[in-house]
Amino acid sequence: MSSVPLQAYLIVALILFCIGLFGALTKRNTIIVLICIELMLNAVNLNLVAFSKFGASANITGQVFSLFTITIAAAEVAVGMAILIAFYRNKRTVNIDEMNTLKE
Amino acid sequence: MESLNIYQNSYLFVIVFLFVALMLPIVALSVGRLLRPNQPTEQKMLTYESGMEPFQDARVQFHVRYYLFALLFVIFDVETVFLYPWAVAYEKLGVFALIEMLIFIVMLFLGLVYAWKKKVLKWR
Amino acid sequence: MGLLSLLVFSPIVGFIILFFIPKHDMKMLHKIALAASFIPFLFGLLVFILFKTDEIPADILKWIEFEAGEKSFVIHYELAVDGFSTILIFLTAIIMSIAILAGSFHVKKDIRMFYQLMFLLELGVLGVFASGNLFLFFIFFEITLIPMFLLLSKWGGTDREESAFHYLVYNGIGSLILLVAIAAIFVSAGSTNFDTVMQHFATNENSGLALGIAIALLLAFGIKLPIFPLHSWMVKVHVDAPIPVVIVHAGVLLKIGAYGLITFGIGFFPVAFEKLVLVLAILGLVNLLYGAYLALVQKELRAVLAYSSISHMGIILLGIAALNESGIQGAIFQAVSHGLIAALFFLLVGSLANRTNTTSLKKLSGLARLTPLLAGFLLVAALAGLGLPGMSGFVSEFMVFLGLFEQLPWIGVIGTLGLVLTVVYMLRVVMNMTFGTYRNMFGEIKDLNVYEVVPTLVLIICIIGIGVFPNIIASTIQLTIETLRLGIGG
Amino acid sequence: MDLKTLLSFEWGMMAPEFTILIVAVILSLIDLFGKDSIKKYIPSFAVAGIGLALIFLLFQYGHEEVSILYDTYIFDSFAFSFKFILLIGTLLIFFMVLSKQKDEEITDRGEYVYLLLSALLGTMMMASSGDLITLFVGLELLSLSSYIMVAMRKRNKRANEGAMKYIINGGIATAFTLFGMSYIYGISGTTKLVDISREMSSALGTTEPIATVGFIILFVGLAFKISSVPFHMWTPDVYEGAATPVSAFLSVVSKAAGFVIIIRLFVTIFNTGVEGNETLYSSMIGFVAILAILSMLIGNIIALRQRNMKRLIAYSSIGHAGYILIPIVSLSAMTLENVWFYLLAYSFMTIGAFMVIYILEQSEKSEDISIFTGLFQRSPVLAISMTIFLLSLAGIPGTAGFIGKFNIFVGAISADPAQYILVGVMAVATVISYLYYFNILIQMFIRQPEFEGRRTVNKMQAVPLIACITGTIVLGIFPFIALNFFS
Amino acid sequence: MEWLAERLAQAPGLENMLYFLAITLPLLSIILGFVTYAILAERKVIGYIQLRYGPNRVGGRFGLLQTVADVLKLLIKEDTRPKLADKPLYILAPIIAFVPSFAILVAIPITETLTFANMGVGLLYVIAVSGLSTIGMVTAGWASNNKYALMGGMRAVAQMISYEVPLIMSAVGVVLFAGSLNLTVIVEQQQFVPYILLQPIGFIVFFIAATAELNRTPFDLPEAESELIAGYHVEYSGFRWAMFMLSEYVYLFAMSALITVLFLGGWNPIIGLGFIPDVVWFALKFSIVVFVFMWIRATLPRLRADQLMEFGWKVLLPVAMFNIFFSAVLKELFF
Repeated sequence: MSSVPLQAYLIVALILFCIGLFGALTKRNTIIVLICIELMLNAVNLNLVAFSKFGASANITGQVFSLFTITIAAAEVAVGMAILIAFYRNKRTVNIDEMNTLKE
Repeated sequence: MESLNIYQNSYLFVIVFLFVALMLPIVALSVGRLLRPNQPTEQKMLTYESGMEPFQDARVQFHVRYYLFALLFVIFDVETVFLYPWAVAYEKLGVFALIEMLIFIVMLFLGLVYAWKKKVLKWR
Repeated sequence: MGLLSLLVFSPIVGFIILFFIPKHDMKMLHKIALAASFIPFLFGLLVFILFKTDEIPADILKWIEFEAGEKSFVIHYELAVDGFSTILIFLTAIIMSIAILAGSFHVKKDIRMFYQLMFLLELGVLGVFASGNLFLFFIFFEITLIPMFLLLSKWGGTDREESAFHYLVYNGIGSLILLVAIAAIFVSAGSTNFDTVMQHFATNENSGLALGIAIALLLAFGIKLPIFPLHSWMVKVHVDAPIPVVIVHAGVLLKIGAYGLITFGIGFFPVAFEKLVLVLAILGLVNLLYGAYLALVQKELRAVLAYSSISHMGIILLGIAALNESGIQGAIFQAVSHGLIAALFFLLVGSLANRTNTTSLKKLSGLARLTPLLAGFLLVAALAGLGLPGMSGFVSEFMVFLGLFEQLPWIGVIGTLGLVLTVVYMLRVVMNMTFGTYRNMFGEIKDLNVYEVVPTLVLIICIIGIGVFPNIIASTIQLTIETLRLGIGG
Repeated sequence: MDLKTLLSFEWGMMAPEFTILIVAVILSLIDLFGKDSIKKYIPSFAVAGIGLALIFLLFQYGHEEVSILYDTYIFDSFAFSFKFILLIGTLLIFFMVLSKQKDEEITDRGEYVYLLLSALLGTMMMASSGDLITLFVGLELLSLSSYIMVAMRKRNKRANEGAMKYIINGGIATAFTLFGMSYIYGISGTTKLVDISREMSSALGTTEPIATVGFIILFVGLAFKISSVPFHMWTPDVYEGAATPVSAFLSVVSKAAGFVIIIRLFVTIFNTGVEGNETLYSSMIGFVAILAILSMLIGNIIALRQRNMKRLIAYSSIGHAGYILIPIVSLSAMTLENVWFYLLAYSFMTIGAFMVIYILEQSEKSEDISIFTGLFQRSPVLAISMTIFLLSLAGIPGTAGFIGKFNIFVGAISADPAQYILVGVMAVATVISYLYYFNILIQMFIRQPEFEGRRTVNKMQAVPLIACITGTIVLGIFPFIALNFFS
Repeated sequence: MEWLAERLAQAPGLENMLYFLAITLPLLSIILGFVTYAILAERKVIGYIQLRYGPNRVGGRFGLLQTVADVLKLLIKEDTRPKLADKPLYILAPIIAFVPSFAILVAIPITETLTFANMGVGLLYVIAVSGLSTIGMVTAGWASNNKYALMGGMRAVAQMISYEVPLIMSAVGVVLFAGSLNLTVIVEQQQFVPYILLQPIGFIVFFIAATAELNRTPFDLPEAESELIAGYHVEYSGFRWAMFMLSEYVYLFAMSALITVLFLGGWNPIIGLGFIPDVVWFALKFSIVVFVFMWIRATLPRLRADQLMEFGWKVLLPVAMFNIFFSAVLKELFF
């Protein structure tokens, strides 16, 4: 069980980030979009922790940063959900395609 | 080196536990398949509704209070993320950490009071 | 506060006083506006006379300062005049008063706002001619944009909004090119003062930058002048704008282009302009011939005059292209003279249109029978326009071609063709209108009244005065020409 | 850290921030427990709080550079001057909020106020933080508060929709920002800006590709905040959906904060190189320049087609973001000054324009451009104020907008190398913008009114209007006041 | 058990994995045995408290084989699945519910040597993983496509997340005193004084919250027979249902063990009684906790839904917050 190189973590994080971005841009259901954004933020966490552990100059700061990221991600989801509820109350849908009242 | 081994072994152990925990239901259910009868009828497959004929879709809209509590949970649960590192490192940090965390907890409490006052905590 | 500041900001008086006049009291508004328009006129006259006797002190105040590292850029609030601008200021003052007088015949709705905008316009134009640095020049240059836009879009003809936007886009592009050029000059010279800039570019040989700025200036002022491919807005304005606005526009605003080209273009970048001489000459030629040709085939009187303006501007360009003393002198003369002639023409066309409700050349003929005075004045204007000796137009054209033959004889030869064309279209239009067969289409119409005759006469006197005593102007602009000639090296 | 080091810090430098924080907390308590008679005054208290913070800030004028909490909080002239804009902008927006006594749509007036305050706190933290983490926390404090403020009109479908789009786009942008930050952290091993810039200045070697990727991703995330093309999609929808003061806040304070963070990060981190070496920033400048060009052109061109006033201003604000990017591209000694001045001018004129729209929107119940028809007859005061703001936005001399534009021109041309292309594009974009700004002038002065009756401006509405007009004109005629203040 | 510690110190590899498997399987049977007899014990205890006999037919006087018979019955019972149910989720739900409750056990140190995973973040692991079992319940409720099930599932989620917050917060006090998240270290710190004495408030909050987390009376609303038939697992039958039951009791085991470790000093003997082996001490304390849980179940009535939620947020959470602050001050002043 040799230790995993830094690059592997970075690549996994990058893949996660891209999956999240893809989902956030293409999915119809707003909740799934919010989850995809979470995925992107978690990719960041992975990056931070990987750098913090295996980076060129490893130190604890990355982990602290990731704590903040987690918290703020949670707050973002909370606000997102709240807005989604308000939206749902008015329009009875969570579908992103229905957001078309505002036109160019 | 030893501590690293313990560290890695611990997680190996976790994997083993997860594996066993997964296998138990699978094995039990597979074995059970050989033992138990299987004669599904229309009536048996009907959704249970206290003996009445089921009506309407069961997937009713959840009451909004569930979401409110979910939001509260998300916020408070995550804020505790800060409490654990603080508690672990408290001895090394001293008075400053105490004051800082005091402010933090007061803010957190204010948030709770806010929710309380806005009648979010009421199970309506 | 110096004399020049008083001059430039004197139209504000009219602007403010008009606020206190009730909106619907038309007569009162006319009177007050006319009276107020004499304030800048008097100041203009004072400046003109004082300039003859002694130098007018520039108004200078430190205004803006940029600190950029080791460099520090300072912009002053400074007003200063030279000969050329003195004449243009005086011209502006005269034409403005006439335009405001004409307003009382031609403007029917929202008169108060109309006059106020006219005063704002006057402020801008006076500021343009009196500014002592490029920055201030630009500010006033832009200030003319807004009242013109509103005047066009509110009181104009049928396509007024479209014309207004045409005006806005073309002049907007021009002014922004100018702004970029000014910024470049500013960065390079560290100041926008005319003399400083001139000296800076005379000593510092950065030919690439100078050429670039020169082209930018040519574009910016070329739109204003206008030069051939950039002229379409000007025709629209001349056709659609209300008569007083056209008078100001053709009489004064177009001259900003000439003023800019001569003072900044040749003044600051003589060397760069020498490289552009051929371009300028060809453009001028195209303007002259193309304008004259189109004027020949127009069916609308106002369109004819619009193209004739383009044609006349070609003469200015040719004068600049000559790049020698008499050429530039001719160009300046042409600027002044065209201002007077165009104002005269449009004043008369306005009176005509008021009476006949049309400016279509097909319908207008034989007016001499009905309105002899109007027809007579129109003939005078046409003669002035085609450059009859003894009138201002002749002097300018003569000097331009004198300069041109010296430098670019072939261009001069072709250019004379344009003069011939001018004679043809001017006479075609006016002769038919005045002495053509009389058809009783308009019923009883009165001849010019005294309020129309007086300004007409003033303009005609000026035109003939310059024609007979060109020295009135020549002596004033002597110093300007000297300075410019130093730069050209001729 | 013991008490002694703790007390050795100059906490006084954080007085403005503390003021805002304390006021926000107190107001939230008042909102929770106060009687209705006191609650009425919450916005006024907030104004007083911001005023106090502004006074504290002004006391720090000319104070030497200080950094406390181990470089996490920096006070320098940059922070000072941008905080000034942030406070002034928010103050004006509070006057806007105050001008409408009763709001049918926003029932939670208390939240509205202290969310604005917390957003302001976030921006101020961003202005003077010297650490990626606090920078990020400040950014999110701003973002989260803004999301909620946009959604404040709960029953309004457009508001819900705008807020939803905002949070989705904002979330993605946050993720981008963080991803970029994580790479920067990975390369430099620290989150302190000072240390990062030191690390970045040494030869990057093999990590240069990662630094480049980090730079681009980070910039993409932040470009969202200043709504630069192609990350502008949310802007018109959100501005239209949000209550007008919130739109004004987003377009002024939030955008200013975006520029603050961009300057802090990019100019300090990436622009320090070894002597004679090309810095990462200067090699990436083309990327930023393209964003600036696209923003200027697309923002202004799409604005031509808008009939909804808030959308129109939204697109115009995209264009203005492009203008402000120019000094950032053409780095020179004047960059900061230009950005600062333009933002200050921009805040006066944009808030003013929003204020006029706000007043008309209340009386006509519409946001269509037709609310301006015949305004000069119905309310000359409003028409003339709007004219001033529009002329300033268009950059006509005599107004602050012109001086701002001229500064940018001068800065871009005096930069090395001179950015003639950017300047040219900016000139073209400005001409395009003339079309829609002057179209509003035509509506006001030429067209016949589509709405009946005269419109008056009451005292509370006059306050922000007068303030904005004064700001626009004074900065236009006496720009040296602000310029001297800056330097 | 010394060899386990040695094994843990060796380099990880496939060999180790097999060893671990060899330990895990007996543990699993122990757990299953515990569940079997815990159910029986619960029935007996409640019976005696309520002056009944409880099961006494199968397996002698004490009904020792009663649960075994029940399990056998469940194994051969027909497995029905509603037609409208969401098939994959329906099948997955019991597994999701069971896996985390079993996976918690890995982190709990039973004695100094009988420690499976000696993780630095043991407590965090326990708390994080235990939160996952909620997902199993809500999945079951959703997948059944039954109104009662759905409501039961939702209630279960609402309740469990509400009480998770005070649960986590009350544990902060312990972490504060121990200065570590490692459960072994926490136990070692309690060599002389168990934390129940230093953290009485924390203990009470933790205990109440744990009761709610376990969905046990008085917090058993998700499975309230009289209101919701049986809550989220109403549609389940046969061994699938048994999995839910199993996970509930395994979770009970885990929680009791955790309480033992955090507050009761784990394997540490009462001073002076060190001659009794560690395992016995642990078992003893553990049994007491389990008994108390049963006792409470037998004694208290069920709460109303609104009382339940408001108690969690308005009483437990503020108290837990206060406890953190109080503990911090205490620690600052006296330690």
